[in-house]
Amino acid sequence: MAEFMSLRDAIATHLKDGDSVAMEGFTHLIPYAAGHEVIRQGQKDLTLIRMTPDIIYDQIVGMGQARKLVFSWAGNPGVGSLHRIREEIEQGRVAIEEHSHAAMANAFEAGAANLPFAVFRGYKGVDLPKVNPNIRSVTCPYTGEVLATVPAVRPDVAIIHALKADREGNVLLEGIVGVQKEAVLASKRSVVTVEEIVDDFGPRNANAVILPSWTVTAIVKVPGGAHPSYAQGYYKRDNAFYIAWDKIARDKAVFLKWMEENVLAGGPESFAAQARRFAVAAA
Amino acid sequence: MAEFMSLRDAIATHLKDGDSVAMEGFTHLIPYAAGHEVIRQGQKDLTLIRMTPDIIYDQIVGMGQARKLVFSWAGNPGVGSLHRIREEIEQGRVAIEEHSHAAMANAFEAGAANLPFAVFRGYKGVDLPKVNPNIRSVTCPYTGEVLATVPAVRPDVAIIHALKADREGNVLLEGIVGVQKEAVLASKRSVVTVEEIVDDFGPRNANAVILPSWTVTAIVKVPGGAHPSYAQGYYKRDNAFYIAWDKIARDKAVFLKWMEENVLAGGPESFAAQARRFAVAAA
Amino acid sequence: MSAYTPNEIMTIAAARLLTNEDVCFVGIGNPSAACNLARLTHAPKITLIYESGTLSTRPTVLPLSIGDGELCDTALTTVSVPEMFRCWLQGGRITIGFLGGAQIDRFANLNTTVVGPYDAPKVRLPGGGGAPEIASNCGQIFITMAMGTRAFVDRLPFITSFGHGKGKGDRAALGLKTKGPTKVMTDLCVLEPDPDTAELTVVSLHPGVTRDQVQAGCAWPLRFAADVAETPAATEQELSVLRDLHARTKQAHGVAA
Amino acid sequence: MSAYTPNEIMTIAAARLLTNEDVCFVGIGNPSAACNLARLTHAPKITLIYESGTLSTRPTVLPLSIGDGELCDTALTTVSVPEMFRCWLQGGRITIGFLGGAQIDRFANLNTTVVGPYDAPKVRLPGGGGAPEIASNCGQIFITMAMGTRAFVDRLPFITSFGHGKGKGDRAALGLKTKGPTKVMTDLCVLEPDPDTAELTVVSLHPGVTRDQVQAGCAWPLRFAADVAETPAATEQELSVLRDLHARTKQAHGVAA
Repeated sequence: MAEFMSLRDAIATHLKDGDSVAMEGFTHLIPYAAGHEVIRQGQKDLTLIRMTPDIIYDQIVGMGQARKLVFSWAGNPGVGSLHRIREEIEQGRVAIEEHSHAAMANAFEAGAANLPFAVFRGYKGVDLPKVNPNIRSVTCPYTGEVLATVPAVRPDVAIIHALKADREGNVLLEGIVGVQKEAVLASKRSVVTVEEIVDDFGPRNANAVILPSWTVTAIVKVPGGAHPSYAQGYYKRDNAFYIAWDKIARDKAVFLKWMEENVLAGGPESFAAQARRFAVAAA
Repeated sequence: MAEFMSLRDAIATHLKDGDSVAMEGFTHLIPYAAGHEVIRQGQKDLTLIRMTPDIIYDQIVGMGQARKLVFSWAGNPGVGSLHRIREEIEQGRVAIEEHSHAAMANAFEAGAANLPFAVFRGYKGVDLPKVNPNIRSVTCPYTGEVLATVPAVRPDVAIIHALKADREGNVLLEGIVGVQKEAVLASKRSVVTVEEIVDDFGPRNANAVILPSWTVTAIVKVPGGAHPSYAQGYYKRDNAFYIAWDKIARDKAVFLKWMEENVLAGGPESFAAQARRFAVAAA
Repeated sequence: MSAYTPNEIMTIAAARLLTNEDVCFVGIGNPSAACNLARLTHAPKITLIYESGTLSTRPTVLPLSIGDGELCDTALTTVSVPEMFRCWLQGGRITIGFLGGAQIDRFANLNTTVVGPYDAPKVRLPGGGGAPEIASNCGQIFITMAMGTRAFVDRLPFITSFGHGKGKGDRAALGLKTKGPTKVMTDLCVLEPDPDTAELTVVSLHPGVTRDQVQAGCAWPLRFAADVAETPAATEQELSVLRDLHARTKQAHGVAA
Repeated sequence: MSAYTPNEIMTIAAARLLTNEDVCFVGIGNPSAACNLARLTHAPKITLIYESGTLSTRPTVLPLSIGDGELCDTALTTVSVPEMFRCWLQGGRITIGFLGGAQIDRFANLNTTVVGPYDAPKVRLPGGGGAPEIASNCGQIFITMAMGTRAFVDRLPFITSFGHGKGKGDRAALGLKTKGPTKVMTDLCVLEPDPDTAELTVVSLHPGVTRDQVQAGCAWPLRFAADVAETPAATEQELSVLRDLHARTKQAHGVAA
C-alpha cells in the first residue's frame, strides 16, 4: 500500500546514490518539485532515464549528479538545446544510452509487463544501432522478418507527478499520460507527487487511468509540483519559462547562480505560488 | 471515414464467404445483433476468431457456417459447455486453433500494432504447444531467456458493438473494453454496431476509449444489439438467458428450432425490446 | 452449529486463507465465492482482480460471468484485456491465483482441455482460458475442486496448466520463480504439496470426513500428513455471509433462489 | 500582394500539399504551423496527431511543445505514448509524417543527432526522438528545412532517420513498404526525389528566387527538373491566417508578439 510522506522523506528513503531513476511525464506532469528535492539532497552517480530529458534533467545533470543518461530526445521543446546536458555530453562527462522514442516507449511497456525486452519495427537504415550495442534484433518465427529489440527499462525508482490521490493511496492520471503508468509499474519503487488528496475520486470514466495503491510506494502532496510543466485542469505550461531557460542554462555560472537561488534555497512549498500564476478554471 | 449503413448492407458488403472474422467483446458488448445478421445472410466457410466464443459462436458454429474456430476458452460462462461447439469439435466437423487468453490478447495487440507476432511469458510446462504448431518461441537477445510467441491476429473483418458513435463516425467504448479496440485496429475492415448516435460525445475523460472515424469501416445503429450480453449504462446482462441456453443448445433439433424462430425469422429491430427488459437508469 | 454442505465448507476453507494484503486473480464459481466471502468477513481490504480487466473490484453479488457489469461498476478502474494479461498478470502483481479444473493429478497439474486424444476428443472441455499463465505468473495458486475419481486422476490426458510437473524441482527447471499450487481445497479435505516431493498430501479433513471417504474420491493412493488436522467447522457468521451472498446473487441473476 | 518571409512561403507551400483525407503525424515548429494552416484554410477535416498521444486534435494556437495542454484539450482523445508508437505510428495509420533536421543529404536522409564523431561530438544535437520510426512507418514523408550549406550537406556525419539511403531501391532493400520523403519544402524552393535515382531535385522555385540562390544554400551540386515551376505566391488569405495563428500563439505563450 502506498505510504503518505513528506517530499523530503520520500526522496531520502527511496532514492540512493547509484540508483537508476525514471522521472517521467511527457511534457505534461513533469515532476519538478521532486526533481528539485533530489537536487537539494544531492544523490550522486544517478542513471537518469527519461524519453525527453527536458529542463528537469538539464538541472540534475548540470549539478553533476548523473553518471549516465538514458534518453531519446534531449532538447528544450520548441526552443533549442538543453545547454547543460549538451555541454556535459560534448565534454564526455556523462555517459549516454540513446534510443528513439518508439524504442523507449516500448522499453517502458516491456518493463511494466515484466518482459526482458520489447520487439518493434524500427531503426531501419539508421546509425543509432552502430553506436548503441543495446539495440539488437530477433527474427519472427513465422515470417522470417527481422525486427528491432530493446531491453526492458526496469528502474530502481520511478518518480512521477499526478493529478490526485485518494485516501487509500490510489493515484489518478488524466490528459497526456505519456509513459508514467508504465514507468511506475516497471520500477522497483515509486514516488508520486500529486496536486491534491481527495476522499474519493467520485464519478469517473470506468476506464480512468489509475494506479492502484498497491502499485505505488510513496505519495506526497505538492500543489504546483509540475511547474514549469503543467497539470491538466489545474495550471498551464509556463512556456515563457521554457524560453527563458535557454539563457539561464547557456552559461554555467549563470546556471549555478540560478540553481542556488531558486532550487537549493527553495522548497516544495514554492511550487504552489508558481502554478497559481498559470491557474486554469476547474473543468 | 466510417460509413453509416443498415445492418444488412454493412454485413453483406463487408463479410464474404471464407473470411476470417473477429466478433469481439469480453462478456460485455458482444455483437449479437450483427452475429444474427451473419446467420440470416448465411456466409460460409468462416474462420471465427474470439477469445471466448460465447453463445454467439455457438450459434454460428451450430448453423454450420464456420470452417475454423480460433479461441482460448469455449464455454458458457458460469454455466458449462457450449454444446453446439463442443459437438462440432468432438465430431471433427470444425477445425480449431486453440490458445490461452494471454496468447490471444497478445495476438490481437500485435495485430493492432502491425507486428507479425507477439512475445510473452507463457505456456510453461503445458501441452497446448504440442498440439498447436503456431505456438513457438524466441530467445531474448539480452538474457537468453526463451519466451513464447504467437502470430498476430489480422482478421479480414472485426465486428464489435459499442456504446455510441458521433455524427463524424467516431466510436466510444466504456466499461469492460476487452480487446475490441485492438480487434478493430488489427482488421482490414470493421463493422461497429452502437446503442445510439449522438451529435457529439460532450464532456468526457481526456483518455476515453475512442476509435476515430478513420479507423472504422461501417457503423450501424442497433439499440440493444448486445443482448443477451450487455451495454454498460444501458442494460444489464441477461444472465437467465445464458443459463437457459444450456438446454436450448444441448439438443440439435431444439437448437435449430430456436434459431429458426428467434434468429432466421427475426431482425435487428427485435433487440431493442429484449434489452429494454434489462434497462438500467442512465448514469 | 448449522449443518452445511461439502461445497460450503470448501468455499469457507478457501476464504480463510486470504488476507487483507492479498491481490487475488479471481475465477468464476467457487473462487469468486471464496474471495468475496473473505472480503465480507475477515479481509475487507483484500484486492480482487477479474481477468476481464476490473481492478480492485467489490461486487455486492457474485458475477455469473467473468465480465458482469457489477464487476466494472464496483471496480477502482477497468483496463483492457491485453493490459490485464501483460502488465498485471505477467507483470507479477498478483499474489494469489485461483484455479479449478475438470481433472487434477497428484502433482496438482490441471486439465480443462480435453478427455481422450486432442484430435479425436471423447469429451471436449472449454479449454485453458487464463489458466496456463495464471498458473505460472501468480505468486502462488490455490485450487478448489470437489473430489471424485473422475476428477482426481492418476494420469492427466492433457496438461492445461502446470502445477508441480512430475515432482519437486520441475517448476524451477522450467525457470518458474513462482510457488505454483500451495493448497488444494476440496469438499472433503485440504491438500498441500509435500515439502520434499511436491506430491499432494492431505493435511486437514473437514469435520466428520474419514480418510476412507477421501481416498474413495481420489484415483491415486493418497498420502496423508503425519499430523492430519481437522478443518475448523464453518462458523455461523461464515455460513450466513456466504448464504446471503448466494441468495443475493441468485436473485440478481433472475434465477429462483 | 503582401510581402512575406522565406519562412512563411515554406510553411504555406507545405500546407498546400495537405488534404482533408490526410492523417498527419505532426512535429513542432514549421510542420505544426503548416498542418494547422491547412486545417484553417482548405483542409478543415485533416486529421492531426502529435506524438504525445493526442488523436485528431484541433489546437487554436500552435503548441510550443509536442505535449501542450491545448493539444489534449482539443483532441478527440489522448492515448498513452506506448500505444501511440505501437498502434498508431507502427500500426501504419499515418499517411503523412513531417520531419525536419539539422542536416539533410541529397537522398533526403536526415541528421538530428550529432556533428563530429558520436563519441566525441563537435556539436551534440537533441537526437532522433520519434524521427527514425516516423521516417519508416508513415505512408510518405514531407520535410521542411531552411536551406544553407551547413544544413544541406554533401555527407551526413550520422543518419538519424532514413530517407532514400544511397539512392533508388535502398528503401525496398531494407523491407520498407512506405514511400519515404516525397517532398522537401525549403525557404527557397521545393525539391522532390528524382523518379529514377531518388536524388533530390528542384521542382519549383519560390517567387523571385534564382537557381544560383538555391545552389548557394546547398553543399552538393543541385539537380533541377526539366521543367522547374514557380511556386504560386502566398495569397492574402494564406498569409493572414498564418499570421493570425502565429500572433495568437505568441500571446498564448506569454511572449511579446
